[in-house]
Amino acid sequence: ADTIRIGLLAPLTGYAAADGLAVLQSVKLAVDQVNAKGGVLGKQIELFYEDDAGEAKEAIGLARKLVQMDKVVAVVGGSYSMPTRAVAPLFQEFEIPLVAGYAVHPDITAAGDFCFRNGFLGTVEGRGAGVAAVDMLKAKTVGMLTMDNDFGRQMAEGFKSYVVSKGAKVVYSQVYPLGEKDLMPYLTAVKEADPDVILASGYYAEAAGIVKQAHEIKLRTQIIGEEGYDSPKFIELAGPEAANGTIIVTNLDRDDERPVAQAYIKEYRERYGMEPDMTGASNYDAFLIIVDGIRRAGTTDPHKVKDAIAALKDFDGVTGVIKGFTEIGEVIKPVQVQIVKDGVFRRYGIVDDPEVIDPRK
Amino acid sequence: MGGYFSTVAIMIGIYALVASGLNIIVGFAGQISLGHAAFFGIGAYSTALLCTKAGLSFWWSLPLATLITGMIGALLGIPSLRVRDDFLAITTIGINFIVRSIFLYVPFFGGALGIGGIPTPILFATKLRGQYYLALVAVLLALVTWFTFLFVRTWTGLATEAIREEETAAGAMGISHVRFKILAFTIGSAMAGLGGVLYAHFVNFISPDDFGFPVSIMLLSMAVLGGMGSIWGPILGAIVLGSLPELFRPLVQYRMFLYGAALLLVIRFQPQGILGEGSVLSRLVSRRRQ
Amino acid sequence: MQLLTEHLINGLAVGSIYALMALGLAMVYGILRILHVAHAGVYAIGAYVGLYTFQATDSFLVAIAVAMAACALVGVAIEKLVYYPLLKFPPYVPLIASIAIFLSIEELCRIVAGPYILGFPRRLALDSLTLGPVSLGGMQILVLLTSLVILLVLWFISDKTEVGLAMQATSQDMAMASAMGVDTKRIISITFALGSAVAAVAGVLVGIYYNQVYPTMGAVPAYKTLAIIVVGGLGSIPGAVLAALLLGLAEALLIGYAAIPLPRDALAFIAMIIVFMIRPQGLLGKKTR
Amino acid sequence: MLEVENLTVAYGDILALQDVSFFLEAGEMVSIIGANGAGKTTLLNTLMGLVKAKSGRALYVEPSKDGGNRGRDILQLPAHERAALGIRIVPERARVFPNLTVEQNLRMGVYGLSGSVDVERAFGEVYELFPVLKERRRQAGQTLSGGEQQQLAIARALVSSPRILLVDEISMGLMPKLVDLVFSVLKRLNDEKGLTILLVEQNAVKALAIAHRGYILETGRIALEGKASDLSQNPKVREAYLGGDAAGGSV
Amino acid sequence: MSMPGEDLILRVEKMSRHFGGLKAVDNVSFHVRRGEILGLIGPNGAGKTTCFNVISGVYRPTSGQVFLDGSRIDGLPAHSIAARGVGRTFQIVRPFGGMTVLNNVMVGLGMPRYGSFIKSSPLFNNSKNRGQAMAFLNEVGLEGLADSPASILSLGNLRRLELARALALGPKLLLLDESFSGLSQEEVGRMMGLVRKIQERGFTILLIEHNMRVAMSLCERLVVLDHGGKLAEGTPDEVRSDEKVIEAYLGKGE
Ligand SMILES: Nc1ncnc2c1ncn2[C@@H]1O[C@H](COP(=O)(O)OP(=O)(O)OP(=O)(O)O)[C@@H](O)[C@H]1O
Ligand SMILES: Nc1ncnc2c1ncn2[C@@H]1O[C@H](COP(=O)(O)OP(=O)(O)OP(=O)(O)O)[C@@H](O)[C@H]1O
Ligand SMILES: [Mg+2]
Ligand SMILES: [Mg+2]
Repeated sequence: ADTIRIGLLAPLTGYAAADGLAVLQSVKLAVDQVNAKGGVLGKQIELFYEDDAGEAKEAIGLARKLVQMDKVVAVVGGSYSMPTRAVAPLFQEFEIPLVAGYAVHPDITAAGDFCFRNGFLGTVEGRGAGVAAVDMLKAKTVGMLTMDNDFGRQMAEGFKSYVVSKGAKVVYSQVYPLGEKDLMPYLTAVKEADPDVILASGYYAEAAGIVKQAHEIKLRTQIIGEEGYDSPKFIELAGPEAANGTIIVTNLDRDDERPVAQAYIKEYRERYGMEPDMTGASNYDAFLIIVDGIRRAGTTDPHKVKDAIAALKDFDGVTGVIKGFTEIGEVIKPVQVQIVKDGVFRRYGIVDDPEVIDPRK
Repeated sequence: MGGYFSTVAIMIGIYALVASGLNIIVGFAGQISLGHAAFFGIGAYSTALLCTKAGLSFWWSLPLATLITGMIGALLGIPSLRVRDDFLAITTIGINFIVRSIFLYVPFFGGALGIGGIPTPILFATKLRGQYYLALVAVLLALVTWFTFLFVRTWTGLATEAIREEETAAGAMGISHVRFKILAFTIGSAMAGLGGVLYAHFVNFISPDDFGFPVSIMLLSMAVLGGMGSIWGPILGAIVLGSLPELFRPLVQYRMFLYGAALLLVIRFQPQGILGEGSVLSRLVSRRRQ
Repeated sequence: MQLLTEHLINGLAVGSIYALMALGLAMVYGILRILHVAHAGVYAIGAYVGLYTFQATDSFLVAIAVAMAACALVGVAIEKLVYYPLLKFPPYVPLIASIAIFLSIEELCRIVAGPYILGFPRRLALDSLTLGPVSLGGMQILVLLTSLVILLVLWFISDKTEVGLAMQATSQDMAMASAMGVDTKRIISITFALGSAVAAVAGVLVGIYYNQVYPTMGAVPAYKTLAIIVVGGLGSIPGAVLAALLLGLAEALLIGYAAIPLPRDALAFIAMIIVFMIRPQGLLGKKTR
Repeated sequence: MLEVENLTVAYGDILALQDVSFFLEAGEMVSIIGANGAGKTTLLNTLMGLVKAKSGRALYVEPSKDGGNRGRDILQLPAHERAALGIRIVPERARVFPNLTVEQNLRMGVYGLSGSVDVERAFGEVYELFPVLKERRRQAGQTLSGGEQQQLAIARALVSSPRILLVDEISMGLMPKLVDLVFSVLKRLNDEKGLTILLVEQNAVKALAIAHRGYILETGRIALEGKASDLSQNPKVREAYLGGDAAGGSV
Repeated sequence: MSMPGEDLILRVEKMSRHFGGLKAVDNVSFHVRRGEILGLIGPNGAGKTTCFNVISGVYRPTSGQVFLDGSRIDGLPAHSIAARGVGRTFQIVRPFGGMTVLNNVMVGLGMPRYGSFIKSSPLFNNSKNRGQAMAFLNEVGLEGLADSPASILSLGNLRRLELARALALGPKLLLLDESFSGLSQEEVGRMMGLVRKIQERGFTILLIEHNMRVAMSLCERLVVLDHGGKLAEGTPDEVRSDEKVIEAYLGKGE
C-alpha cells in the first residue's frame, strides 16, 4: 500500500462522546502533523477511526473490521476500559499492536505482548494522589468518595494503601454511582466526618457537582480529584470560584515548558477553539508512540513494531517524558499534580518517585 | 465472509434468540416485560461463573446456565401474578435495574470489572470462532424457533394465549394463571439465558452494563418491530435492528439519530410489526397466496 | 439535628424536582395510558431551550416561559404525530415509539449542542434564607416555591374543573367521552401541552440547580419517573407528587445515614417493588379490575 | 329531523350496513328491529359518531327553523359536535366510565351544558327515577351491578335534555319492574316533551307497542318498514322477530 | 328446606360477600338439586352476580360456605372450581377477543389438560378437537363465524359464544348469568330449547335471568334475592304471586 494505515477506536457517541471527540481531534491533529513532516518511512499515514460508543459489544465487531477490512497495522485504543478490554485479546490474536490511551483495566495489557497502555493504572494514580495528600498537603485524616467503576475502585485502593502506610487515617469512605448529580447527601456526611483532605473521584460532570456543592455547603476539606477532573469543562461547570484550589492528579501538565507539550496545547486551541484535556493528550501520545515504533522498526511488520514499542525509552511525550513500558506493557511516567488557580489548571507538583509510579508495585 | 460480518451476524443471531424468549412472555402470554436483559445477563453470568470458577466446560455449562436462568425467571415472574399491564412493565424495569446492581455491587460477580477469561467453546479440538461460532448460534436459534413453533400449538400455548386475552374468563375455563404465567416466564427466561451463554462465550468477558435497561429496550423493540406474537417476528426484528446501526456506521455522528428515527418510522407506520397483521409484507404475501 | 434538617431540605428540594418531572408523565399517562418515556426528552429540550434563552436574554422568567412554550409544542407534536395514531395498538407499540423518540431527541441534542455538559452562564443571584438554625439555599427556595405553585395549579385544573373531569373521562372511554360532547382531541392536546410545559420547568430548574445541561440528562429521569408514577398509582397526580417527595426524602436520608451499597437509582425500584407487594395499585391508585 | 341516505358502514372488509336509508320526524319514536348481528348497534353508533361511515349522508334539520332548510350532514361532524346538537346515546353495554363515580358519570352527561341546562333539576329528576343511583353517588361506575350500570347509562343520557335520543337495547339487564318504568319514561318524554327517539330493542313487542314507526334490519339492509302497528301485525315479522305466538307479555 | 338424602349438587350456606360497608350478599343460603334448572332472580343490585362470582371463585366469600357435591369449594381459586365441573358465563361478556371463535371454544375443551404439564403439551389443533368445538358452535348457532376473531362479534353473538365456551368444559353445574339478554326473540326460543337439551344430558343449571318468560318457563324452582338477602323461594307460580316479589321486583305492570 502507499499509505500506512492506523486504526482508532473511540466513543464518538453515547455516554462518553465528549471524551471521544477530544480523542479524535487530538489524534487527527497528530496525523496531520506527522504527514505534514513527510509522514513516516516516506509514506503518509491514513487514519481509520470507528465509533464504539463506549460499549464492548460494539467494539469487538469494529476491531475485526479495522484489522480484516481496513488492514490497519496498529491501533490506538481511544476508548474506555470495557470496550478496550474486550478488543485487547483480539488484537493480540491478530498480532496487531494496540496502544490504549486512557483505558485503565489491568486485563488490557495482560492480554499479551501486543497490548500497551499509555495511561496510569488506577492504583498508580491513587498512590500519586496519596503522595499529594500526605506528602504535599500533610494530611492526617483523609476521606474517600469514590466513583463506582473499575477505575474509581482501583484508585481508592492505591490511595488508601499509600496513605495508610504513611500513618494517615481514613475517616470516611463511600462509593457513589456514576452519573450522580445530587452529591449533597454525601458531602453533608463528609462535612460531619471532617477529614483534612478527601479523594473525590469522578468524571468532569460529577467532579463539577462535587466541587460546586461542596462550595455551597462551605465544606472546608481540601478536595483531591483525578484525571477525570482534567477538562476545561470541569472548571466551567463548577464555576471558577468553587473550582479554585482544587487539586488533581493527572498526566497532562499545562505548565510543562517542553516544546512538544506547548506546541500541542497551542495548536489544539487554535485548530478546535477549545482547551485540550488529558484524554486527548494521552491518545495523541499513544498515536505518536506507534509512529515512533514504526519509524524505529523501519517497517510496518507488526512484530517488529511491537518490539520497537516495547523498547521505547525516554520518549518526549505531551504527557511527560515517558520512561518506557514495563515487560507487560504498562507505561512508566510521572504523575502530574495540578491545582486550579484563577480558573485554569497550573502545576502544583510532580510525583516521579519510582516506588510510586512504577505500575509493577 | 469477513470476521466483521460474522461478528455482526453472530450478535444478530444471539439477539434473535433472546428476543424470541421475550416474544413468549410478551407476545404469547401478554405479560409486558421491559427487563428481559436481566435474564440475558443472568445466563451470561451463570456460564461465566460456571466456567471460570467451577471449571465446567462450555458444553456442560450451556444447559446448566440455561436451566438456572429459567428457574430464576420463574422466581422473578412472581410479580406478574400481583401486578398487571403497565405496572408490570415498570416492575420489570425495576427487576432489570436491581439485577444489574447486584452484578455491579456484589463482589462475587466481579463488580464493575465484570468477569473475563470466559473460554471460547471447543468442539472436536477446534476452537469455535467466526463462522463456526455462527453455525453454533444458527443451530441453537433454529432449535429455539422450532420449540416456539410447537409451543404455540400445544394446549399450553392455547391456555397462555387465553390468559393474555382475558384472565378472568381463562380462570373460569380452568386455566390457572399462576401456572401458565410462571411457565411463560420460565421458558422465555431460559431462552434469554441461552442467549446469554452464547454471548458470554463469544465476547469472552462480560460486565454489568452489557445487560442494562437499554438492552431490554432494544430486545423489546426487536420483538415488536418484527411482529409481536409471530414466530419469525423477533428474528426479523433482530436482523433489522441489528444491521441498521451497521448500515449507518459511515455516518458516525448521525448514526444513532438515524437509528432512532428509523425505529420510530417503522413502528409508526407498521405498528404491528414488519410481519404483523396488516403490514406491507404480510399483505404482499397474502396477495400472492390468493 | 442541623445535619438532619439539611438532609431533609435537600431531600424535599430533590423530591419536588422529581415531582415536577413525574407530574407531566402522570398526566399524560392518565389520559392516554401511554408510558411516555419521551417525556424525559421533552424535559431535556426544556433545559436546552431555557439555557439558550437565558444566554440570550439573561432573564430567568423569559427563559422559563420560552422553554414552556417550546416544550408544549414538542409535546403536542409528539401526541398528534405519533401517539394518537397508535392508540388502538397494544401498549408496547406506543411505548417503543416513545423510546425511539426519546433516543432521537437525545441524539438531536447531541448533534445540535455538542456532547458536552453546558452550564448556565451566570448563577442566579438568590439570597439564602435563614430560619432559626436552618438555612435554605436560594436555589432550594426557588425550586420549592415553583413546584408548589405548579402543583397547586395542576391540582386545581384536574380536580376542580370540567376540563379535569373530561380528562378522566377521555382516558377511560374516549369514544363515549366524545359522545358526551367532549372534544377529546383538544383535551388530549391540552393535557400534553400542560404536562410538557411542566417538564420544561423541571428541565430549567434542574439545569440551574446542578448547573448541568447535557444531551443524556433525561436518561435517568426517564425510568425513575416511571417508577415514581407507578408507586403513586398510575395516573394519580397527587399520588405521583407524594411518591416523588417520599423518594427524594428517602434518598437523602438513606444515602446520608445508612451508606447503602446500592446506587440510588436502584433504590427507587426497590421501594417500588416493596410498595407493590403491599399495594399493587400504588399508594393512591384506584383498584381496577 | 334526521334523514339518513344510503348509509354504508364497514369494519375493515366486513360490510355491516349497506345502503341504509330512513328518516326520523321531529317528535317521532322509531324502532329498529333485527336479528343478532344485523347491524342495529352499528347504525346507532354511526349516527352518534362512535363508528365511521364509509359512505352516505345523515341530514340533521334544526326543528326550530321550519320549512325549506336543507340541514347539515352530521356524518361529517365529530361526535362531540353531534352531542352539542343534542344527539345522545344510551349505548349497548352501558359503557359507563369505569373509574368515575356515579355522580361524575352524570356530570359528564351535562358536560359543556352548565349554561343551558338546569343541572340540579336534571340530576334530581334522574335520581328520582333511579333512586339507587343517588344511593351510589360516590361509587365507581365499574363496581355497579350490570343493571345499575344500565340505569346510570340511561340517566347520563337523559340529564342533558337531548333532542334526539338513540337507545340501544335499553332494557338489557334491567329487572322487569324497571323495564316497564323505562319504557313508560321514554313514552312520556316522547309524548310530552316531543323528544325524538330512535329505539333499538330485542324486545320487539314492547318496542313496537310504543313506537310510531319501525324498520326491520336484515344483515345490514332495511328489509321492511312501516307503521309500528302494521309491523306488529305482519305475519312474517311476528314469526321472525316477535318470537312467534309464544311472545306474550313478560309475565 | 332440603330433605336429608336429597341429591344436592350445590349447597350455599350462610354466604356473605361485603365490599367495604356494602353488603352485596348477606347471609344467603340455598341449594341446587342435581339435574334441575334453578333460577336466581331479584332486583338490580340484589347480589346475584356476586353470588355467581363467589361460587365460581372470582371472589372469596366474606363468610359462609359453598359445597359442591358435598366438598367445600369456597375460597378455592377460580380455575380449580372450574376443574371440579363448574362452568359459567359472564353478564358482562368476556370473550378471548384476539382469538378466533373456534379457538375460544377450544380453550374450553382443553380443561381436563390444564392441570398438568404432560397433559397440556400435546398439540390441540387436530380434526377431532375441531370437530368437537364445531359441534358446540353448531348448538348455539355460531358455526358460520368460527374463524372470525371473537372481538368482532355482535353482543348477541358474544352471549352465544360464552355459552358454547362454557358447554365445552363439560361442566356438571352450569351457571348462566343473563345469557338470554340481548338475544333476539327468535334466538331466545332456540336457546331455551338448547338449555332444556343440556339439562336432559344430565347437566344441572343455575341461571340468573330478568326475562320472566324465560325464567318462569325454564326453571323448576326460583330463588329470589333482594338487597343481598333471600327474599323468597319456590316454584315459579309461588314466586309470581308472592306480594313481596311483585313489590320489589316484578312490578305491577301489564
Ligand atoms: N368492531 C367490529 N369489527 C368488525 N366487525 C364488527 C365489529 N362490530 C360489529 N361487527 C360486525 O358487524 C355486524 C353488525 O354488528 P352489530 O353489533 O351492529 O349488530 P347488532 O344488530 O347490534 O347485533 P346484536 O343484536 O347482537 O347486538 C356483525 O356481523 C358484527 O360481527
Ligand atoms: N367490586 C365491588 N365493589 C363495590 N360494590 C360492588 C362491587 N361489586 C358489586 N358491588 C355492589 O354489590 C351489589 C350487588 O351487585 P351484583 O352485581 O351482584 O348485582 P346483581 O344482582 O347481579 O344485579 P344486576 O341484576 O343488576 O346484574 C351492587 O349494588 C353493586 O353495586
Ligand atoms: Mg347490538
Ligand atoms: Mg348481575
